[in-house]
Amino acid sequence: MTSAAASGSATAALPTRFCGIELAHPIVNGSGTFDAIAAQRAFGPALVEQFPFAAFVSKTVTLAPREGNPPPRLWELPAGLINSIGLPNKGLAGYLTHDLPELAALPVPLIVNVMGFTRDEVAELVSAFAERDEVAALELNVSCPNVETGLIMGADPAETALLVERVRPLTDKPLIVKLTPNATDPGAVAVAAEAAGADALSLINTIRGMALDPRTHEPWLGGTTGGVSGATVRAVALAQVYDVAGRVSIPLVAMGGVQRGRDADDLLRAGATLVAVGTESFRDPLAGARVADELTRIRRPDARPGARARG
Amino acid sequence: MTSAAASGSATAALPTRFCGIELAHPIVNGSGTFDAIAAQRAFGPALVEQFPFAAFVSKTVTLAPREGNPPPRLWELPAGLINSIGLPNKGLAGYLTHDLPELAALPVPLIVNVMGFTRDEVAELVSAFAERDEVAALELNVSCPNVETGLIMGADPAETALLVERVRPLTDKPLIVKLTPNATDPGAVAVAAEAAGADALSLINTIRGMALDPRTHEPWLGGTTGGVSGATVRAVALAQVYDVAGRVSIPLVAMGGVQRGRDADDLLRAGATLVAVGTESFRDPLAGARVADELTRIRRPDARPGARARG
Amino acid sequence: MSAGALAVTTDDGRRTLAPPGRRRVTVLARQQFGAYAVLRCADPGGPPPRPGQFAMLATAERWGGGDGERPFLPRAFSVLRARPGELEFLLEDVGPGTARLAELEPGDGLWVLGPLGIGFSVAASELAGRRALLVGGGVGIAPLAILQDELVASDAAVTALLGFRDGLHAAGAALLRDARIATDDGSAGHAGLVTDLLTAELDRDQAAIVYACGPPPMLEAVRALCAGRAVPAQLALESGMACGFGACFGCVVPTRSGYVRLCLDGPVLDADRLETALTPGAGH
Amino acid sequence: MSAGALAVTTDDGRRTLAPPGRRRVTVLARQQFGAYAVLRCADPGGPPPRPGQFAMLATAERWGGGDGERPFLPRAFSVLRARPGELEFLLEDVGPGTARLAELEPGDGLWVLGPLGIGFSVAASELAGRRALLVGGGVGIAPLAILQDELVASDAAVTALLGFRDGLHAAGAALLRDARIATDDGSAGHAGLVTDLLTAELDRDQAAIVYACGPPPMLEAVRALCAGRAVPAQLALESGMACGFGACFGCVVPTRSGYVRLCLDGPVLDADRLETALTPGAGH
Ligand SMILES: Cc1cc2nc3c(=O)[nH]c(=O)nc-3n(C[C@H](O)[C@H](O)[C@H](O)COP(=O)(O)OP(=O)(O)OC[C@H]3O[C@@H](n4cnc5c(N)ncnc54)[C@H](O)[C@@H]3O)c2cc1C
Ligand SMILES: Cc1cc2nc3c(=O)[nH]c(=O)nc-3n(C[C@H](O)[C@H](O)[C@H](O)COP(=O)(O)OP(=O)(O)OC[C@H]3O[C@@H](n4cnc5c(N)ncnc54)[C@H](O)[C@@H]3O)c2cc1C
Ligand SMILES: Cc1cc2nc3c(=O)[nH]c(=O)nc-3n(C[C@H](O)[C@H](O)[C@H](O)COP(=O)(O)O)c2cc1C
Ligand SMILES: Cc1cc2nc3c(=O)[nH]c(=O)nc-3n(C[C@H](O)[C@H](O)[C@H](O)COP(=O)(O)O)c2cc1C
Ligand code: FES
Ligand code: FES
Repeated sequence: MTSAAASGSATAALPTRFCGIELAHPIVNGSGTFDAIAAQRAFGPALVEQFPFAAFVSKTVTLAPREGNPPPRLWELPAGLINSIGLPNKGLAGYLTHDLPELAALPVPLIVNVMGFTRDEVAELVSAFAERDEVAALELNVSCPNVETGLIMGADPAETALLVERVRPLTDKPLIVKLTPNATDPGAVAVAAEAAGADALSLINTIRGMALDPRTHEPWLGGTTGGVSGATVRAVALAQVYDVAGRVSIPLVAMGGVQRGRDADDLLRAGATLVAVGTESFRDPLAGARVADELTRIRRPDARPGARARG
Repeated sequence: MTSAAASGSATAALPTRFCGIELAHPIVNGSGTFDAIAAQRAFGPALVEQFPFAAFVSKTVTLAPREGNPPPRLWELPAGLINSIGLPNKGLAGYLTHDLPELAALPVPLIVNVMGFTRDEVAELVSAFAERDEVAALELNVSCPNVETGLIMGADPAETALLVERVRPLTDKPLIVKLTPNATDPGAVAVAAEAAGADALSLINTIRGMALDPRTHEPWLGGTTGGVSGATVRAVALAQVYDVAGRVSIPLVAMGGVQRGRDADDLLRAGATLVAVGTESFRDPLAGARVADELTRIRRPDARPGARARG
Repeated sequence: MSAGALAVTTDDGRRTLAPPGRRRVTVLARQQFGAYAVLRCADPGGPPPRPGQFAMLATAERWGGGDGERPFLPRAFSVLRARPGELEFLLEDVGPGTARLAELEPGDGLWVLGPLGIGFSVAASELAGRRALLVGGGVGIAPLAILQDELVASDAAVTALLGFRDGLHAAGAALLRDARIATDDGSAGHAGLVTDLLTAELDRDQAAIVYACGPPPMLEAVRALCAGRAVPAQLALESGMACGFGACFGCVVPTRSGYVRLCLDGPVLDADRLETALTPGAGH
Repeated sequence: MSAGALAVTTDDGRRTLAPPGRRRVTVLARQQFGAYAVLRCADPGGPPPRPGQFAMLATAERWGGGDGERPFLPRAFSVLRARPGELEFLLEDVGPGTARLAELEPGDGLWVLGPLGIGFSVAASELAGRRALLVGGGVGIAPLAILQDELVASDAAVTALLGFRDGLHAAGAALLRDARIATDDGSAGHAGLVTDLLTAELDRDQAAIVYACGPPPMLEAVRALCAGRAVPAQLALESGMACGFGACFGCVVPTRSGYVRLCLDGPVLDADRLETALTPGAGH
């Protein structure tokens, strides 16, 4: 066991460049798995002083506000979690007014994750953030249906290409397309996104899963099905990252079940540039810093004297 | 913990009809996870006397013999397994000569699983078994590419429909189409298979996954990637079975991570008619009988006196 | 990490801020009270929690660890009692997480993240001449113990009414002072529901403020009872939590103004914010 | 399940059939031999294994159980020794499965499936005037102990040559009789490889049959040495196994006639069936 808190010293030991953004290390958060504003309510300014990630990715923003799915929203698995959160958020206007100023004050670059149910909606979101200097990059969450075509945008290479082509001219900021693992061939979607002008790709989002209430035998989750994350998806994430890395040349943000430095190391070796920590932050709010610290020891064993002998 | 061996008495307590075949209970094996001939070499005639499944599904047969993938072929996960076995088998001729007579002697109906790399190959396999009285039903493993189109047959509704339409006229035996979970919409494939004449569907096959050698950081498996099975896929399997059950009216053989009677019960409640045990048989060769026994106690608590008070 | 001696409170004194890292503390003692276990652990430098706040707990060993089985996520527990440098929690074994925690022995390691959430309001303006009625059900008595300590220290008038399933559980009543008891099976105290005791108390004198924690049906009965008589009530709710600090949006409960994250805006909610205290997926 | 007193052997007497159910046995003793642990367990009615056969083991508690972490699958272990109603296994802690097994205490439960696989051939025709040279490396000495017992009981001439990393491991040599030892670091016996001892033995007299078990490089050296001198050799190999009874096709090793499932057609293979004993993914 490593000590609970990451020491600041190690986290600067793996400087990383991603789409022109300089980061102290390659560990960021998965969208929707860390709320930096809520965390400041719980932890106060100490959270900012010990901020665990090299960049902050905010929860998916949609055009209109969303309440999210009815509870229960969580089901624990042997080494993971199913969630049916349903993307609750204040909507674009609410985000710009309430969240953006607070998130812009974080000590790390801000990546805003957006999702729309039509290409026009996504375009409106991208345009809105294009002019905001506080935003370092945009991530497109394409794990949702296009209500016009009925297709899951990110499961279909052609849909993804049309979407990226539509929004690419609207901003100079790096565009990260977040792939869904619930697709026949995420590699083909990746290739299409790259060709259409994406600057980077992130993967994996959660895998569709479900549980029954042990008493009623009805679906447990308010949203009926949900998304599986955590250690239990790690092997699937690694396979998809390895495959996509072999088919595109833009950088990848890899995630799925990262708990320790060596999980991050595996994803980097499979071809990723950044690694995101998601579910593990629920178990340990400073997991991002711990993973960065463990990774530094794996990658640069001599970076700190005595680091190997347990820091 | 229940006792190691399933008592024969309980296993007859849940008679099940599947595509016109009468079974003693709803528990069968997953193709490729039990070799009844090898098991007789290890266990002798006792294996047949205590045969753990209500029907036997044989490992995928291809037209030509296959050696399978180079080792290593296995990687253990927290609650599961990645395999890259690569469908080793004696080929159709070898199967008919060597395996079929032995498997026909089992005390339960025989379901033969076949796979081809073109529609003609599948047709040839189906035709060959169509005339064999020893075979109760055929299962089509469509988790492989059609070498002519490059598409994974079972990931694409149109491909699946063309395949089933091609082979449907060749046999009166029940045709089970085994879906792949590595598809954008297994439910759409299910609907296409039903429309094209499938009598039943089975799901899920393994989910693509991967591991790196902890020492060399190269892919561990001889086949680079493999298929994830076991408890770790249970939530994903349940979601797909629930979804498919809501979209077709033909019976389903459900599998994925079944370890206990209540896992089987969940899949039956999600809409399946049969449940297959795969990876769990590796941990306990009589797992099929144990699951059937546990299921009987859940479903018919009064079937045996004192069953509830731990049999 | 050092939690620092100077604790900062926010949310009108109802929240003590937590250090952002989980800390590994040492179990000092485990004591059994009938069906319940009390874990006492050393928390040197840990900030003093407000009554009603909770912590996310996980054992340091055999809690899923790197590649874990269930329990995988930490579990939420109300602070039962806090002394400088020490924390106490009350557990009932209802599943894999509580079972594992209930196995801990003195000297074992425990991960603690907390104190979290917003606790009870005991502002003088709130009490304002009213006596405090503490209504607890089962393991829900936990946050009432630390609340009673605080109210007694400030010389407020307090009455504790506690309900339990049976005599084995009623042993938990020893954790509060002078508690009046109801049991479902009549094996101790009043035979019936704790809300019978509450009704009698309110019938006697409505000048009261109710602080309640317990299973959803009990909380809902308390809510309805107090609403009907315009008695102010604060309810400590439960819901399934993955993180405890607002990260996952998993713990929401419906209020009159929409879903709120119980770990962030609760677990104590003013009763009049709720249409019902029967929240889906909570309680056992 | 009762395993039955009448054991049936097949494969020219090299395989005792296993009962098809795994059976829960009780650990009687755990004894440490330097770096190795020996587990002795009661196996009433269990069929007597042939030397070289193995069993799939898993602890009854905390082995993944219903919803498990690693270890998830059972692990393969050669039978070290068998007495009526008892089995012994030799373990070296190299990972989560062996670590968990090495924690077992007398009275603990153990799942056993076996005996499995094809053991050594000790047919008179095979020995035919040759002396038996038992060549073991590290934990690979396990199947040689039961083999030596059998050969000694039939009055065959036997010499045991055992190689270890260091003195701590060389303590395992006490499990065989009159073993000659080599250690990598020279801390016990010959300083060097066990194949040095084998070379010297064969130089002295080639009328021998070699039975070997150990890490792949050692087995490969033995294979090459014996092949060069036309000395018959039987090698007990290792590979990653999920099931142990031919169900998964995961344990294959390449032979001159293609892949064979080591759990079904091995683990003992005639050396001349192999191009090399260096099989991918095996050994540590
Ligand atoms: C703010 C707060 C304070 C609390 N304070 C206390 C306290 O002081 N003392 C105390 O004993 N308890 C307290 N609890 C409750 C405690 O957190 C739960 O009892 C505990 O989480 C149960 O964990 P478990 O692993 O033992 O049981 P679980 O298996 O998690 O079962 C508990 C309930 O969760 C549901 N469930 C079952 N399986 C799953 C699954 N796989 N995934 C998700 N849900 C499932 C069921 O409804 C079940 O009844 C508190 C809860 C909250 C939110
Ligand atoms: C026929 C046979 C007989 C044997 N007899 C004995 C015996 O008598 N005594 C004895 O001590 N051992 C014996 N072994 C070896 C023993 O089975 C292994 O040492 C054991 O399986 C290791 O399990 P583990 O969990 O401790 O280690 P593991 O973690 O399984 O590590 C063992 C090796 O497996 C690989 N590995 C690492 N992680 C994984 C993973 N996630 N999935 C798959 N592979 C991984 C690595 O190469 C590692 O070195 C025998 C093996 C066989 C096949
Ligand atoms: C509770 C929860 C909420 C999530 N919300 C979002 C979201 O709003 N937008 C998004 O793109 N991904 C979301 N994700 C997916 C994660 O960012 C990440 O892709 C996934 O969880 C895999 O990583 P992990 O295994 O480390 O959690 C969410 C995941 C979880 C567990
Ligand atoms: C080692 C192994 C080999 C398999 N071989 C086949 C096969 O030959 N044909 C097939 O259709 N499915 C095959 N499968 C898939 C299983 O039949 C089953 O669909 C899958 O393992 C999910 O069930 P489980 O989690 O219970 O194992 C194989 C699975 C495993 C683990
Ligand atoms: S428990 Fe995660 S937001 Fe409340
Ligand atoms: S271990 Fe499964 S076939 Fe050999």
